[in-house]
Amino acid sequence: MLESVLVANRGEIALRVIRGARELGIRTIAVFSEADRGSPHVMHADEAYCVGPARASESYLAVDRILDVARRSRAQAVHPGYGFLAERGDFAEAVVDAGHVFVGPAASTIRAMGDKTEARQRMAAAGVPVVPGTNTSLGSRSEARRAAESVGFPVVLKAAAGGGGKGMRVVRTVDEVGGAFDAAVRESEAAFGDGSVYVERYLERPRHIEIQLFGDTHGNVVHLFERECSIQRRHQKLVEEAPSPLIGPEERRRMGAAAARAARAVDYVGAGTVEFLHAGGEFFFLEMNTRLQVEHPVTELVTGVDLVEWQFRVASGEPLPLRQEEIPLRGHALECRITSESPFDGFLPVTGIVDEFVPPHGAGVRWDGGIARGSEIGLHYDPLLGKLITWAPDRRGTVQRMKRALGELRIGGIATCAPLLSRIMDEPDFREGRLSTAYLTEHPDLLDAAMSAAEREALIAASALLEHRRREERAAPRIGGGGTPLGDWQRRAHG
Amino acid sequence: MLESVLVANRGEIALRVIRGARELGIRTIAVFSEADRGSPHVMHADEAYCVGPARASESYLAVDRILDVARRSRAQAVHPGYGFLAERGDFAEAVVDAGHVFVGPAASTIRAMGDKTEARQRMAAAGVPVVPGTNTSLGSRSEARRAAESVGFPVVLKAAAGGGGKGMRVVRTVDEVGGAFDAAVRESEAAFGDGSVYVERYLERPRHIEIQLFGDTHGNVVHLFERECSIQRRHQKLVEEAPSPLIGPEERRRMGAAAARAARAVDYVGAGTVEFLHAGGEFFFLEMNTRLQVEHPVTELVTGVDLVEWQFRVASGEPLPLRQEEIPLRGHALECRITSESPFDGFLPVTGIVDEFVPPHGAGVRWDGGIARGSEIGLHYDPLLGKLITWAPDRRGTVQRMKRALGELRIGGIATCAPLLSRIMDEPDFREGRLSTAYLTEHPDLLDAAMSAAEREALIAASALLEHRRREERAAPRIGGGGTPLGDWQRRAHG
Amino acid sequence: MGEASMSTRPSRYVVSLRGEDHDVVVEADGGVVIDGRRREASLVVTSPPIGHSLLLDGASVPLMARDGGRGRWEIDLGGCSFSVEVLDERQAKVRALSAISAGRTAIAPLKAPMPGLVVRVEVEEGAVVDAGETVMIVEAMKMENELRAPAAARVARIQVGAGDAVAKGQVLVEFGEVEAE
Amino acid sequence: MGEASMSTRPSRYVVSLRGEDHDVVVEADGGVVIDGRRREASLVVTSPPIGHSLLLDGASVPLMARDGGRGRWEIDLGGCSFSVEVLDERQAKVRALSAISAGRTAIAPLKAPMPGLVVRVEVEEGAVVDAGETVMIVEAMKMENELRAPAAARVARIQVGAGDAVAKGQVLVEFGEVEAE
Repeated sequence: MLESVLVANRGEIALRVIRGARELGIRTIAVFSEADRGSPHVMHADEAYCVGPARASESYLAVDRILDVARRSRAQAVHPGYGFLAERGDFAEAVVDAGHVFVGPAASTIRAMGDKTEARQRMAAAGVPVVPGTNTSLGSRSEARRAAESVGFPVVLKAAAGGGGKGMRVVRTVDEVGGAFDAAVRESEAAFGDGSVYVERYLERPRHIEIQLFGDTHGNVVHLFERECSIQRRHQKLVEEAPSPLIGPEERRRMGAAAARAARAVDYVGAGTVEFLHAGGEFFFLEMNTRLQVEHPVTELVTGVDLVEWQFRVASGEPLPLRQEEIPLRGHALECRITSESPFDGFLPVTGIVDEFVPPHGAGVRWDGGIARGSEIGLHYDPLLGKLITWAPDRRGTVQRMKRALGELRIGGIATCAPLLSRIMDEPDFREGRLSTAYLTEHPDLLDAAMSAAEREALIAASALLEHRRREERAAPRIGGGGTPLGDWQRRAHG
Repeated sequence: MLESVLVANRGEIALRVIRGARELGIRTIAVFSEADRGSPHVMHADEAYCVGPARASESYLAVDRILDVARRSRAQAVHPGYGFLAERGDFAEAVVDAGHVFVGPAASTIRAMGDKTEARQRMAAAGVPVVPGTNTSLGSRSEARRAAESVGFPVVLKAAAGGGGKGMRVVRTVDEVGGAFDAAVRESEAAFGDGSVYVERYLERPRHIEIQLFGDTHGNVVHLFERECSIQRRHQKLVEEAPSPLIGPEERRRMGAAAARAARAVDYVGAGTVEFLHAGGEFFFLEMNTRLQVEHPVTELVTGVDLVEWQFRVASGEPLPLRQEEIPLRGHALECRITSESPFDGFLPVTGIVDEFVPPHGAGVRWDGGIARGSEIGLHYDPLLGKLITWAPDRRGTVQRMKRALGELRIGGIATCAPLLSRIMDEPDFREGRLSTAYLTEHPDLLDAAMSAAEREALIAASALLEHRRREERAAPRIGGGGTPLGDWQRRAHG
Repeated sequence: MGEASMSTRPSRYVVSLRGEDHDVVVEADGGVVIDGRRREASLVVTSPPIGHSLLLDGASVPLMARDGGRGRWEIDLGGCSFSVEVLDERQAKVRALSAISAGRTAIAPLKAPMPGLVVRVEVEEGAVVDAGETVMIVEAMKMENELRAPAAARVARIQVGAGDAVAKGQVLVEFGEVEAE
Repeated sequence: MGEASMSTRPSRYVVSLRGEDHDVVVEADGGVVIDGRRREASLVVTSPPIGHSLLLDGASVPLMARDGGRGRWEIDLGGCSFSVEVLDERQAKVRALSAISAGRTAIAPLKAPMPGLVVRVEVEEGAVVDAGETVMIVEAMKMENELRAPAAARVARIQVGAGDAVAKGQVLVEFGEVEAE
């Protein structure tokens, strides 16, 4: 087993990796930007070193600074998490060239899959069905128009270097292509430093289903079943689950086999995910992500496999702990992403200080988070505050449990998407598993800010009592033995 | 399914039951003493009503007041949790007489098993092996002396109404019997209002192994395998796990069958546990607990069964959801009890205000707690603050995970037994599964307060920096744009 | 965790929530009368400074409360944040009088909901926009966000241009009434 | 979450922990010199008011700190609570002088570690007890707790008897030196 690892990331995924490493007895080394000095991932690691200012390009994306910390801290391995440098072939190469183990696939694999157009070519060659579209990037508005017309509307423009919905635009008529092309190139350049864009047939109301894969250095490849990620906003996943509520054993087997074929075609080592779009009874290769996914916990809960542990085992040269037929699939798991976005205000990102934080607990509930009371949420990084994951023997129980857990979650000072998620858990289509990527568009009522009569009454009563108490205290400060509960508490705690 | 339930308890078990009920759509009604007005169980329930002052006899044990709330709030059912009224036959009877459903076995079953001497008689009659000893309670010092001599030293004196180590005394010579008898009677009277005491052969270094049982109103009885609870202090469980590291499939089957036989002998309905002492390859009936156990979560994690859900299903008249052969046993689970006791100071109970609370999270970690930041820990109730439970595919991984999780747990203002538990996770005998109820006595080094060189250095550096900062701030208050991080935060959060 | 200490005399307040006023009497014995309807109420601090527990006729409501000064309270309930204003009878009368003299209310200007970079302005000064029409694109967190008109309005003044960095709360566009035709 | 602001001049302190004194210099640039050994140090508040993060030559130490006044700090680390005293050079000299004049320290009296009920007193005034010998049984939380002698001592005065209710911190037994024989 590895002796030490530098985790080149922040937030919930840095914590996830640190926790996994610590359980294997691996010394953990965190890096942080100046904005993250007090962040939970710094506090959870054995060691932590600053790699630069808040701006990611000068810290979490600064390869030289990160490698310098790896050298000084004698880190045997480097784990990239997801995002930031996780899918940059050059980084993986530099890590290995500097004498460290890279916890992930070979640089060449990352490069091949990172270029979405090359990935489409390789998958088609391996016999995996791909969505109709261009397999090369587009040079101009007019080229984009021609390609879109030959694929047939509606189409979607996508960043070749992309992922996570950035640099993506759906286009329904030829007139919109030019503007959408410009926007996609601009967003793609800003997000990935690469403006290459390609076009694909846009599938109406598809389901987003992905297969978790694992390969080792001994030539073994297994899949760990599917995840259903159809509930999205702005092409970003919001709710994920395993297994998919609409896939039967036979289709599960076929998609798993296709994904494993894709992995073998690129000699895959480590954790990876093949994303499929599923529409009209067919599934099409969308992309392969050569790292851990945000939503990996739902797979962990239904299989009992710790994917981060497996990553470290494979990186240590061990064979995969289980064969395909030994991997169980038990019960149902659901994940909700808790982001600092205001769902009733067009998902506008929100900033501020977390002035209270009470995560949910209890049977079948897992919280993978990256915040604490006192955390400052800025605009430098992703809005993902944490992930709430539930498990139960069946989907109905899992949804009920998620609803209960969302009700317990308290994050003060920052608006989050949790109230929307809570409504989704009650919505009949979701409860029955009638999912598609168009779900939120088709349920606009979920996005209306509303207040129940009971909430209104509670707010009125609470504010009147608060103001009344404040005035009483101002009128007679610290008289008698009482004091306010607050004052009393502070005196006892700090006096 | 039931429509509503009053939870006649407090702390972590009230929360556990409320969470389970809520996931089934059952309206939850909490009761609280004046000392618990701000407690988490009050905040998690749909409704909450005060039942009296802090003293349990005037609130959580006040049957009339609790039944009055049940009537006023139109509670269909009453769940007793564990402790307090959970094993009082009179309470179960009063609940049913008042027209509510009692979530637990019949009053007659509770009474039969609550009298430990009667339980011994019934078990012996059902062919379940019992520890040699008296099957009736002792009337005097001299009777105790005679009984002890006939059983053979060492013996243990036990409260007939008892449980949880209260009113229990180990005696090794005839001279000690008198004093121990007086102490056991006194403690037993204080704890249970009943000074009946009996004597049993004291098994040296036994293991404490118990079987989880479930019965329904349709005559079905299943067992959900064993829990190993050998790590104890003062005869109170500290660490529990499932499965037992030293029981093989054959012995598991035999103990399960004996426990199920015991349950059928008393027409058992609901959740129950048969406790066995295991020594020298034999096992002996110790007692039957006619309610949910503190340590029920380890069983939930290895079987995937939600025991509170099953309690509500059985109370609603449904049959058990699974047959014996359908109940899986997967992986390994461990529970550590986090109590407000100072382990390096003879487990002295500690009081105060919880001024910081950060529970652990992540893969395979569950926290069942009853505290929040701001909670006041007094001496009126049990010192159990919460339970930390971990799961992994094997025991080694579960122990490593527990060690990691204990390291994350931060409870400020109250000394807890967590540092001792952390040491136990590292101790070779524990890691190898060499457990017995004498474990702590045999590892006195675990109870020595020690400080590592790194801790010493951190304390010195931190305190010097804190004092330095305090002096700097006093010298130049609020000058410049900076302010302390604390002051800055408070301004932003409240300004 | 003691009960908030209440005086022995009842007090009357006007509570404003989402544009509606409510008459509230806080009684000395733990009762709160809202628009004439009495409730048993108990409010305590649980996790200082902002964590509170409210019991209203037995119904348990966990909430977080921050004092915004001058009778304004910011309360988080069920994952959402609400602004509530509490005035006593005298203050409420003063406010009612000044509202009458001020006449009809103006349309609120468009402010930046977060720091970001103006990508594009979609309207020109003098244009008439519908409620919900996109006015400006602002990039933040590497995503483009569409900012929309709060109501049907005339674009009176545009204060920023493409490429400008904007601070949270900065006024971007001022609106005027749409004249009847 | 800014760094604790440090002045530009180094300061020297004497830090007492579990009866041992340490010489500490806090440097202006983030260094801390402990008994002559220099460490890079950074301490910030993470969760106000008591949650802190310390980095010491890169090693990450989460801790909770409470100001006990007059240079005393109560710090929770690794689940245990520690009392530390920080004096400047002048204060440390004054303390050293007064300690010499006071002569050898007395044996601390036995205090009630929690509120409870005295069940039984196991010793009599004038008796000599060994360190760790049971002196008294106090019931709390329905359990009997044995309170033990902090050191070998002579029982000078017993202040409570069986059946007495005692408050936390209340002195139960005072000790004197054991005379050499």
